[in-house]
Amino acid sequence: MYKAIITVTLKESVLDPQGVAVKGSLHSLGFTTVQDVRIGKQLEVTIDTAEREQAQQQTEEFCQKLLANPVIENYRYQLEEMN
Amino acid sequence: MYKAIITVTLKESVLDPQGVAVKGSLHSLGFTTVQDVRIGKQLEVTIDTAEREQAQQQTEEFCQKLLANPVIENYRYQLEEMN
Amino acid sequence: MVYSLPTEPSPEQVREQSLYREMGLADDEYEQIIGHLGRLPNWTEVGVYSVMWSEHCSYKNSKPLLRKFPTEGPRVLQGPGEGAGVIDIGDGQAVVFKIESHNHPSAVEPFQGAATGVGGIIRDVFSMGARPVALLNSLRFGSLDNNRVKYLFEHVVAGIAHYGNCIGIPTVGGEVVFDQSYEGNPLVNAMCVGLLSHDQLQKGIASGVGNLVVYVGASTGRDGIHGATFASVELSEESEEKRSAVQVGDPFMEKLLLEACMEMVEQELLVGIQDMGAAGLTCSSAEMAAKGTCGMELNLDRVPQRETNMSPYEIMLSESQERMLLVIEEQNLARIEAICKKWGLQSAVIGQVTKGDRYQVYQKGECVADIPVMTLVDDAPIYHREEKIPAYYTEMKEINDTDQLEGHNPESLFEQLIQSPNLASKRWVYQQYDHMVGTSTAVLPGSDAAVVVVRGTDKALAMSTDGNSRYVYLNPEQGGRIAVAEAARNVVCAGAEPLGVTDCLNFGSPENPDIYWQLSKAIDGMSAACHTLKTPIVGGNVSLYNESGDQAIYPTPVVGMVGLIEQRAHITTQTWKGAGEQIYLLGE
Amino acid sequence: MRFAVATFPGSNCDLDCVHAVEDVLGAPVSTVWHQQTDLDEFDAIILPGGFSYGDYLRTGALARFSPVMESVVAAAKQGKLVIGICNGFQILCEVGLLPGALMANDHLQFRCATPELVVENADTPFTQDYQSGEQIQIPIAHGEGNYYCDEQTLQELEENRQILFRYNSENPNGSTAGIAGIINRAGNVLGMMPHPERAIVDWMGSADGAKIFTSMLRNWEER
Ligand SMILES: Nc1ncnc2c1ncn2[C@@H]1O[C@H](COP(=O)(O)OP(=O)(O)O)[C@@H](O)[C@H]1O
Repeated sequence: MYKAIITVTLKESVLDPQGVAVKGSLHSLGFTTVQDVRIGKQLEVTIDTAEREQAQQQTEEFCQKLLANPVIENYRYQLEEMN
Repeated sequence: MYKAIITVTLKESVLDPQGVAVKGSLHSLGFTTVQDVRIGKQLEVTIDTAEREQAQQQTEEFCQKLLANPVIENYRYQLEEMN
Repeated sequence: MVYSLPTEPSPEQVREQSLYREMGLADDEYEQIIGHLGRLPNWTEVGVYSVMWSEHCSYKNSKPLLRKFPTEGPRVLQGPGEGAGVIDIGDGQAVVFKIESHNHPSAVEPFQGAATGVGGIIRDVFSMGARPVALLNSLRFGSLDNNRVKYLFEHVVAGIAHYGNCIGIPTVGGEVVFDQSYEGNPLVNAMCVGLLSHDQLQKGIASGVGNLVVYVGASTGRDGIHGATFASVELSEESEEKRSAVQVGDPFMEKLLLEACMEMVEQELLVGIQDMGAAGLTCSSAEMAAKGTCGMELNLDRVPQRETNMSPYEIMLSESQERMLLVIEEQNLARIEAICKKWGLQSAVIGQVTKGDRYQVYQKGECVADIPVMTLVDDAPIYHREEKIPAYYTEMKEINDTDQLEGHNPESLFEQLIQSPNLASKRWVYQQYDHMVGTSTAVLPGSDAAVVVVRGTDKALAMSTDGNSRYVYLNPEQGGRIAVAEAARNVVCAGAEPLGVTDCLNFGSPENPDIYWQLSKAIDGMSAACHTLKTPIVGGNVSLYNESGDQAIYPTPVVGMVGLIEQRAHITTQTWKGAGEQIYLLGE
Repeated sequence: MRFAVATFPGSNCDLDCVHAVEDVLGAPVSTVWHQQTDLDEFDAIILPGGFSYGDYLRTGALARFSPVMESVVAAAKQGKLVIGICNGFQILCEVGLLPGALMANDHLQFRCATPELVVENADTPFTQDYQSGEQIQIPIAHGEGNYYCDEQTLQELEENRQILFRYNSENPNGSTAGIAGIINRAGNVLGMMPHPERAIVDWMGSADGAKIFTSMLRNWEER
């Protein structure tokens, strides 16, 4: 069993209005040292396989196909073995 | 300068309809080994301070105050020094 | 003898340590349960009684007062008592509507609290066999100067928008009022209006020995356990601890459930149908059995579960959203299953209708609850609370309001008034709601009442929600009348004849005689106005214990009124249409 | 001319589109379930608004893998007219029939309103009954209508006159260059955030959307 922890973020070149809004809120709460906020998604996907290689290959595949939109997003992931 | 990488996830007992829908799609795409999908947010917050302690304290505070609703969400974070 | 889980308090412990109190049962209520069962109830049974006898499900504090409402009329097809009221609009069609509160959940998790409030009221309407065509809401918050209030306001509106927009039912109207008295206890009331052909009217009833009890929709989790009880206590630090009472809504799932149920209704496959709302599986199944005066047997092993190792108590009391309970004849099972499959919904046969009057629940072969079903519904306690004229009322009566204006400059008062968020345009709110989906909305938010046309006819429906709690506070009886009259005027100004009313009574604790008096008088006033206007009250909701700290909210009856426009040409709106028009003032 | 309106789980403007085709054109129209793969009998396909698959993950992302989408892509390649409205636009971008992506509105709220649009190009099968430069009113209702594409794509869209509708004065969602609707290079696939089916008779507040349907019919008849 593996758990893929996948982070999908907006590309640097794409404006992140949600991040901007959260930064604004943090400032108005007094956290004026906050310089920048970027918001992405984190997905935890549990994969029922004993082989790391297979887990890795599948994760790569469904990230490309479904989980991230390459027009606006990047992804990265790490795999953890579970027991 | 520090970067706080914050992950906000739904509590275990809370329904994650989004995760359920994504799991369904992964299955129909043929990724039938996927057992579970949970979706959360990841925030990268850049904090302009030289002191790790201050960055840590602020992160803790704004996570509690703003970024997570403890009624349904948990949060965790890690701090990275930037240069 | 019923089985008790070793991990749960034993029946004796429940009694010795008065554990039933934590579930909101009073000592004498617990004694009544022992009387009904002839033995000590186990943990599950105490839980079942506690939710069925909560104010939210049993109306034990308000029932004697609610009897004063006029509920009948020549057009009424279904008055209070089912999921929603039903009124004939001619040509074999009827309008179905109901309003409901989700105040306490919205105070702790405003987005999900408001969203699931909308989801619940929609299920009430489509469980009648009606297709929902419009949503309205009535909101009350503290002063916008307060950051917490702003947060609540923004997230409640976003939650309502999220659910209604996603499921695709237009939110066509409502009201928002800001007042200090709601600071710690906002009000979120949601109303749904649906359309039905007479022959498709459904009921929440179980009948026919051997008929199957079928569960459809989302899996059951540990969310929302004891939500009904939670809705029936005052908000306090402690409610923070009861946080598991907040559920997450899934409007996508509800859309599938809605379409699937509509198909079942069209194909005439149902004996009975009821939403699993407050008090979940318990309330829906027990009410259906009680209405059909029959018994019911449930097997909890068959209930779809999202979490592992759930106890009978948890399964019975869970308020997981987007679930429906059906009673069907066995021969229709295959067709029901086919419809569920098409919509990607899970379904499960979880029990059957039995002869006699026992409500029996099994898990892993053990009987975990065995209760005479009528004692859950008909024998719920009823309280005639003490009423007392509050001191403030007597004092205020002495005040001459024109004296109050002495020394004030009318101009600056006027300026103050028009700066009040209460008078300001509510566009910030309603532009977040899809008010056009369904392409039937003829009068959008921004006028007096919203108007939705009835496709295939020349008719239209006008609808409005209203309530002015300051008036009710100052004079509950007059205030009650005014609320009904205002709603009626709004509907009439849209070109409609008022048909009927649904109401949500948001008050403080009924155990306070001052507040019980407010409730009683407001009901008197509303009843009088409804009599005069011939608009029966066909359904509604009571939300008591709206207090935080020592402060009760202003007494806030909210009136939802629906009217019929016979011809589209009669639809009128608020705005001036052009220069040279004459202006008349009607009335005194 | 036969119209198909695809129904995905979570679509909620499918019947509105059916009604619009019936009321404006009186043409035959039927909904097709997302699992249907044969669209041969249809001349035009509408992907309606709504929240297909709850719009979970990203708008349109899960719907694009519905079985019906393969046939929609094939029909588009054959030159049949395909129009995606709101959620349908999002699906068309996800499946790659149109360039770019739709992101959350810049103000982060859902917005239901009736903005003014300018018809930028009236020489297409979807707009031939309008005049170029005509100002029209068609309602929007979306949380994610903020059209995004990179600069090069934008330049191509401009050069090929693929931008059909722009928001006139106020941009309600932050979309790049005020884009409200675009067509593909071949000119037979339209994606737009505004809902023409919500503006077909006067009591709706505007009837400006009807010409999209009449344009499609006339184009087909003239083929
Ligand atoms: N919470 C709400 N949801 C939807 N529409 C609302 C809401 N609040 C106000 N509106 C709409 O805004 C308009 C003005 O509301 P309001 O100021 O209460 O008007 P009135 O005083 O005429 O009843 C009405 O059309 C009403 O339906």
